[in-house]
Amino acid sequence: MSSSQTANNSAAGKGTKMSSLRSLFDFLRRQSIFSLLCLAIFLFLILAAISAPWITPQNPYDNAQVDFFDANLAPGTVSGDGRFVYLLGSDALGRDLYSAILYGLRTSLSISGTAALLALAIGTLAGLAAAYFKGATDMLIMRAVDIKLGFPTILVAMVIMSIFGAGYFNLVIALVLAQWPYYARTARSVALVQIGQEYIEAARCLELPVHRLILVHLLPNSLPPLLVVFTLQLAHAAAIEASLSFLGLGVSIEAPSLGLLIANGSKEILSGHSWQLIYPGLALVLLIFTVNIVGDRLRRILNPKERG
Amino acid sequence: MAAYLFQRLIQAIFVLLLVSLLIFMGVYAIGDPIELLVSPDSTVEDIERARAALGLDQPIWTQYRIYLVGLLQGDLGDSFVYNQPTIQLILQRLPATVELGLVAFLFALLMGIPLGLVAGYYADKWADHAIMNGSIFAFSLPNFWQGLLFILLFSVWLNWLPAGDRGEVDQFLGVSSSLATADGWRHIFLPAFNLALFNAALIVRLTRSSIQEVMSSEYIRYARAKGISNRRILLRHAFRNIQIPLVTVLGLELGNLLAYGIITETVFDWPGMGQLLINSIRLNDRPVIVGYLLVVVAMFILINVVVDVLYTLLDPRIKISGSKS
Amino acid sequence: DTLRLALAGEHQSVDPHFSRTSPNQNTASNIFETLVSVDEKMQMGPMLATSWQNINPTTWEIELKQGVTFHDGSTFDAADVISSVERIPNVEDSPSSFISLVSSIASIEALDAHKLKVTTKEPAPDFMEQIGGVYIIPSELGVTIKSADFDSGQATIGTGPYKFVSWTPNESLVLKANEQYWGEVPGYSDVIIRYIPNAASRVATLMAGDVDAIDQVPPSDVAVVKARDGLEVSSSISGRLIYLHLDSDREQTPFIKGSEGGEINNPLRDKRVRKALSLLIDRNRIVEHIMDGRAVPAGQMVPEGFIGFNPEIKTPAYDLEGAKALLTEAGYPDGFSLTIHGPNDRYVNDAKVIQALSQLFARGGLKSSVEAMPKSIYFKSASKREFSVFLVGFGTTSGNSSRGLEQVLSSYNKEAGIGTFNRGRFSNPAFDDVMTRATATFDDDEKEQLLKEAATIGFVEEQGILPLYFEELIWAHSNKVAYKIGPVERTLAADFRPVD
Amino acid sequence: MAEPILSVSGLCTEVVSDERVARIVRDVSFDLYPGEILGVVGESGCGKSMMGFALLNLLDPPARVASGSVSYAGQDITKLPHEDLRGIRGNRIAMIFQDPMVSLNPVLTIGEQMMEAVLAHQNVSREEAKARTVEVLEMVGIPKPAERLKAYPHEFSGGMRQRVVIATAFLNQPDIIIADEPTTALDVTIQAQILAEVQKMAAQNGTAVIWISHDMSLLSGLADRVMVMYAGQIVESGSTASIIEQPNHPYTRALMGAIPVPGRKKLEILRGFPPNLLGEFTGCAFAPRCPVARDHCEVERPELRGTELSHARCHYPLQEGARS
Amino acid sequence: MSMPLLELCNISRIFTRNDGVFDKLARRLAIGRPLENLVAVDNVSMVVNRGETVGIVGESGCGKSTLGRVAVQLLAPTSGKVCFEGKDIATLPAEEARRARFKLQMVFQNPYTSLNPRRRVGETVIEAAVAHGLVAKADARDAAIEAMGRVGLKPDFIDRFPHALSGGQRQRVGIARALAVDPACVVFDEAVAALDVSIQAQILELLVELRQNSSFASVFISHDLNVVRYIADRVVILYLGRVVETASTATLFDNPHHPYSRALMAEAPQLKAQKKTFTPIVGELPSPLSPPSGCQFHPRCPHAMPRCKTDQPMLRQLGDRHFSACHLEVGQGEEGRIEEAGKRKVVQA
Ligand SMILES: Nc1ncnc2c1ncn2[C@@H]1O[C@H](COP(=O)(O)OP(=O)(O)OP(=O)(O)O)[C@@H](O)[C@H]1O
Ligand SMILES: Nc1ncnc2c1ncn2[C@@H]1O[C@H](COP(=O)(O)OP(=O)(O)OP(=O)(O)O)[C@@H](O)[C@H]1O
Ligand SMILES: [Mg+2]
Ligand SMILES: [Mg+2]
Repeated sequence: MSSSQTANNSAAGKGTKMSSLRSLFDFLRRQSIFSLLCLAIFLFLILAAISAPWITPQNPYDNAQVDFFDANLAPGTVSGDGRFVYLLGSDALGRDLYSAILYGLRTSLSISGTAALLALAIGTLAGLAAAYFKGATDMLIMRAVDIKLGFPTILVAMVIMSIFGAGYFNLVIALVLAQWPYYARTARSVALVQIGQEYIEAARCLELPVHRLILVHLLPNSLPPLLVVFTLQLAHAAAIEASLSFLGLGVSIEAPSLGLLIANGSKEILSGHSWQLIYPGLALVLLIFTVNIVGDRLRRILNPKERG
Repeated sequence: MAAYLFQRLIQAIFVLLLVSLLIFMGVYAIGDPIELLVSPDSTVEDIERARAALGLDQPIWTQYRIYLVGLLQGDLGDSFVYNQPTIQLILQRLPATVELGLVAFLFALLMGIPLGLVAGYYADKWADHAIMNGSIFAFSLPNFWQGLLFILLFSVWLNWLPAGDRGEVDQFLGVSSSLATADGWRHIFLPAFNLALFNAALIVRLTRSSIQEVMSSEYIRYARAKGISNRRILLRHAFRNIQIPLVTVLGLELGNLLAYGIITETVFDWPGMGQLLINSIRLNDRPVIVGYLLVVVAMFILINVVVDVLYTLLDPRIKISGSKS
Repeated sequence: DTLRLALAGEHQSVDPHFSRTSPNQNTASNIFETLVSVDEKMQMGPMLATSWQNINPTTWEIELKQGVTFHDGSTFDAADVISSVERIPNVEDSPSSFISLVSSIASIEALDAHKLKVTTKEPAPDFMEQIGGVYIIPSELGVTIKSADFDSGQATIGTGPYKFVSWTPNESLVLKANEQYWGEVPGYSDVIIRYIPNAASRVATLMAGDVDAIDQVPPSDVAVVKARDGLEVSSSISGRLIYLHLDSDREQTPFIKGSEGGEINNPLRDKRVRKALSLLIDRNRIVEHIMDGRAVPAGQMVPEGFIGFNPEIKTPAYDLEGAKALLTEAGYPDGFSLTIHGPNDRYVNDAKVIQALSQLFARGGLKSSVEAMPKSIYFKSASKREFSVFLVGFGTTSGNSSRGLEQVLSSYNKEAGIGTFNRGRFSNPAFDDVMTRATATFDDDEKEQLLKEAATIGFVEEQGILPLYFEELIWAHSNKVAYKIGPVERTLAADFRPVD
Repeated sequence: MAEPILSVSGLCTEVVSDERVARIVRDVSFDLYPGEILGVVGESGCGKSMMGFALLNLLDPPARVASGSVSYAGQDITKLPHEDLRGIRGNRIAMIFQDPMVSLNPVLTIGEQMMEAVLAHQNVSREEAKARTVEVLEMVGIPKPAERLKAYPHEFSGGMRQRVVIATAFLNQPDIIIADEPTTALDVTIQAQILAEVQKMAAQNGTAVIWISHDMSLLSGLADRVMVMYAGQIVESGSTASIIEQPNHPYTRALMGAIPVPGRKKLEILRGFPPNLLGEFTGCAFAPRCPVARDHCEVERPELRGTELSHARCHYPLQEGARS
Repeated sequence: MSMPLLELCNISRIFTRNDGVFDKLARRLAIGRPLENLVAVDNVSMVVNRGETVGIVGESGCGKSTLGRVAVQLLAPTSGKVCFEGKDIATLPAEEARRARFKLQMVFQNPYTSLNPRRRVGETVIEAAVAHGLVAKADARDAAIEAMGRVGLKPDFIDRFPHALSGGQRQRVGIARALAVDPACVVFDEAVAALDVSIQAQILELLVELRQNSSFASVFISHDLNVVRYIADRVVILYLGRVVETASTATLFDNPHHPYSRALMAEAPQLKAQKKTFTPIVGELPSPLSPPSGCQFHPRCPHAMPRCKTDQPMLRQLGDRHFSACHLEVGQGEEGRIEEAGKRKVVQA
């Protein structure tokens, strides 16, 4: 930081930026078509979720726009008022499934994204604290982590949801509570390796302030494996969110996430409205799968030794 | 060893107490289940009477104390809804869950290990890529959706296999199990496969990465330099090593099977413990919720201990003593 | 031959006095009998009692049937009735006790082996309905026998058409025909009842041919079942009214805000607003689209055929303009915003219905949203009055509208046990007055008149609650069995007969 | 002089990654004679280990032998079918790896790992194999060897483990032992024990030893002959004494001049870096760093000069006599 | 003699296994593992004078790094005190102690892990000086260039990341980083051990040069006798956490007293054009967890006497600043000296 702020440095700075862009491009070129496709789909899904209000014919969360007279229409049917076509059909309440899926994606992504980010922040902080302060702090944090990790996330989330009750924020809280230990464990083990590294000792030897040591030296170097955990946990969060919503322990029925759409669709399984089950599920799988692939490739890149 | 077991015991008690307290309080916070239990035309006195009968009129701490005292005597309390001892309810449903879990476990192993070996052996070849991406796909499939699709496909459209329930049960090794009848097997196939797929994907990945890691390790190269046959290298040197990570993960898998079993049981209407939990949550049946979780927690702790012990048997480097070194 | 049934709800105990919830009574009704019978419209008829007489407001004489034997061969007589009545307060841990059925009894004595004399503490016009609901067990079992003894089969001895064989909780109940049954001989020698709570599985099990009949078919699956060769569907209207309850009492109510979101006074206190809401509800279309036609639009407490049904009250028709006019008249030309609450696992399509209602209200210019929650949380909150507009159902268990009107619409009075389910705290003195008289009279005709009058006040003049529809009870069965629909919410083995 | 027991000629290896080919070992040729201890010295990354592995065709993809031959007993090891190769590995040519901590399988007992090497090559009973194992363990100075057969590697110290590996190499009385820096991780006192063992082996059984190290001082006391490697090439080879006293190649001299020895006041400093191994060298690989390089060195590749036993790859060798 | 710059007095450092609550509980019930104490450094005293270079030699695990880390206050000693300019750092007020610690710097062994991979060379070098206000932020870049210049790094390295540097260059950055804060004493912990000889020579020469031009004292830790001999003025030999012998470099190498010192010197490879017969010290390195009684070297010592098993020898002064911890009298056991142990036989042609 301190030394590179002089004026004649800007050219060099630009140079590195250019070259980092190029190396990013180089790097992408070396990935398989399949991986790139997955990345593209993932980014596309995010984009679609964000722009849902502008690219859907209907706001399925707005009661004034949805008409249950149009319930259970097959894909391709024109809406009762003739305004648009139900591309992927309509659900049992007359919601346009295509719109509902994009809005649901939005809900799913925002819940799992918020939860994963919060868990990342909390878990990382806890993990770094455990690694840095050692002793009782470490023991307390890690015992909590151990206990949590003894149980599958879905179970923990289920129990928390059944106590807190359904709802957007409760879901986020449940996911955060269920997922922070993964980050804490990773952050701690990475930080322990980093703390053992001599550059941290050097920083201590140079009497750098603790916050500088943790934020400038420890954190950036502990981040890459945490990013991998982040992507994988993001996918996991999306899956868990969907599962909980499916069990009726998730979001509100009025703003259905993908999981709830599937749950609704599952009730129509015998009555022949199978599109209500299949399309939301496909969207969910596409989301989780592409995030997982991205995470997997990230992991391989960051840890070439373990190509699993 | 004694010290280790003692330590685990203390920890287990501590965790069980903590879980029981948290869940007890949590479920209390949701509310009492009286409204759901009484018949719709009950009068106010009826409701008060029922509340007193279940001890729900006591302050929460008194309730918890009574529960704890019972717990110390091995009594998990009676279900509000079923009017039966919780433990009996759980034990009644245990065989269904266990048989589903075991069959799924078997499926997962049968699918996972061979595929993992193939992928590991042909590392970075097309077979490997196909298997690995396939496994990512398999564990990206939300369990419940995949189960519903199975039902849609195999039960509704093709009408090959039944979609729910346990089918006919008969005595099998002393417990009533659907593994004893052909009909039972027809019923268990879809749910077990549904439950197994996710775990199979994990086993594939684990087997593959362990095999690959082991095969690229220095001691395998050294074994080759000694002129040992490939067969022996794979079956003795490599396999002996991957048993260790495999056992750990299989322990976790069992946990996963229990947890995801809840969803599979819901989807396929399998009358196991998971269904019991979900129903109890719906009905706010506190003794069953707390009891179920305590039993599950105890099972998890047991699995962990068994895994640890197996670990020491498999890995000569680790000795159980206080903590792993 | 064997009848194989799959039912949605499993009893908690085989003890007929354990709990009054529907599954318990269903099981009990297969094995045990009561003094009076009810039909599918809930109207009383003789059973173990052949006739009864109200000597004076507090004294009743009951004539019992002769020649009835229990499954163990002992004869049924007055002592068994007395013993059964006396056992009821001794049942432990009962979550839904039968005590209220016998609590009005001051004394009960046998005039002879088949004649009883009962005195009540206070005049009790519906006394026979009450005591008529007590299942009769042999006096030999005593008054302290435990519920567990019934579950094991040891004490499961009744006079009903079927005998108990075994019960495997969570799995099945096995019954055997009672060859000595005094009534019509049961159609099947053996019965296996399985319990499959999941509706889809239940339907699938039937379609796979694994069972002969199921209850509680989801309306949306009716078409599929009907389309299948060899399967039939039977249905009857239930006594359960699904209605919207409105907070019509408080100055401010938590879930109603102005059209711009600001605080406003509770508009539901104005009966014009309540009427307007009622007019916004297109009951026919809800029944058609959401319930797949498997419900009957409702405008009052009980359906036709029940005592208290007032044929003059028409089911309100959808009237958007009328509703808007009423709202404007009441001072809400721009409407207001409201949240409809409802359970999502209690009634058929409950969550869908509130969303459909929300859509309908939105058309009337209201800003409306919904919130559905599991019944475990929902009912407690509803009783604590945490909602403003919410969906509930009330199932009439007697053949008249009296209990429904009294518990749902009469002013809340905890001590008197009146208005227990009046969670909206509707209160109208005229209504209360009519109801007091209706419940006190021993004259059936007068009672019916008063109930009709009360219905007019409650549903036409005041619109205390918004009735939506009566649920239909739907069974599906193989065409090899014939099903005669029995009492409301019962699926009894004896009502099935083989088709030759 | 006797017939060479191992004859390497024109050995090249390469590593293929991302469409790029790194040529690690370049045109290595030498002969090895029975009973001889041949030292191979060079800086880290110059390709010593890879050459060692190539001799037994032990390279794993993406590394591979690109060309050249390694002939042992009239066969070219680089082209042998797998079964025949297996018969040679560990039997006629044994190898000792660099790191004693990772070359033993952690979950198999010492005894098993040693006995399997006997059983793989000799048609003997388990008892005999065991007896042989105990014998060699005794030889390398492991106390109470029979009891320690059941031990796992982690129960041994680093030095003992390396001695187990060395003992394993002795098991089948091989003709050749290839030792890849087996003492780098050890203390000098333990190192001395192992060196003593190897010396004895070579002297008593006539085993030829290829000892790879980056430590010239160590080789000076151990090896009969030393080959100096730089950037994958042998730049100089000769008897230990002559190399130390009269190095021919400037790199050899620099290498030794950098070692602090008693009485030396100033260390010789070599500037610059080893060349990129991706392409062909245009001139002498060492030219950019060579203190005595001339223009010519940059453009023409020097050939080996001298005899089979003693030669240098330099246009301007330091010793006049070596220039032909 | 003036006051020493840095003085370590009776330093001991014991590592205890980090136990959890449950371990402690189990031990109290006598079913857990017994407590294990590892004495990494045992009652070591040592003085570093201004401008002096002290070498510390010993085998792996003998406590060299621990001692070095105690010296620069990265580790707290279990007992004993570290005095800087005559003052016990532990008793100084916080601010003064911090300044004292700041005067003590360290250069680490591994050039690959001792630099933060995500910071540019310039930042790494000058960060501490800026953080402590030795250099104004505005001058940071120039100061970094100057500090790098001292260790022979060209200015264009300033914006590079460590991965673009060779091992030798990295080690230079590490040295520049330590010197940039103007330390009074620098501990070099195996600073050249991971480097190739040619790079090692560069760094050693750099150190010699720096030592001539600057005034800092240094402690040079190494397991390589030749390197220590080349660079140090005075040498301390450690065995299992204890000082066995210390003397000026010349005295020690010409006239070692302790059998362990002698063995070390005999077995350290020497660049000589003569083949040598290795005669190892018998026995294994003892585990520091259960060190031998008495003189810790006695199980491997060719001159061990009965009392060596029981009595721990104290450091005895043998000459001017020459101390040795051995029961042997001077001259006794001399027959086992270097010449004989390391005798070389001429290679037969
Ligand atoms: N599998 C591989 N993939 C890519 N490069 C490799 C591989 N194996 C070796 N190399 C490269 O080949 C070169 C020589 O490696 P080698 O291990 O033979 O060196 P060395 O001389 O033994 O060094 P050291 O003294 O450090 O052991 C190195 O630059 C190394 O990076
Ligand atoms: N943080 C620690 N916790 C426990 N034991 C330690 C710790 N640090 C060092 N030790 C132990 O203390 C002893 C001395 O270690 P130290 O690192 O000082 O040795 P060293 O002489 O520097 O060895 P090397 O030459 O391998 O660097 C060793 O046995 C080591 O295992
Ligand atoms: Mg090497
Ligand atoms: Mg060290």
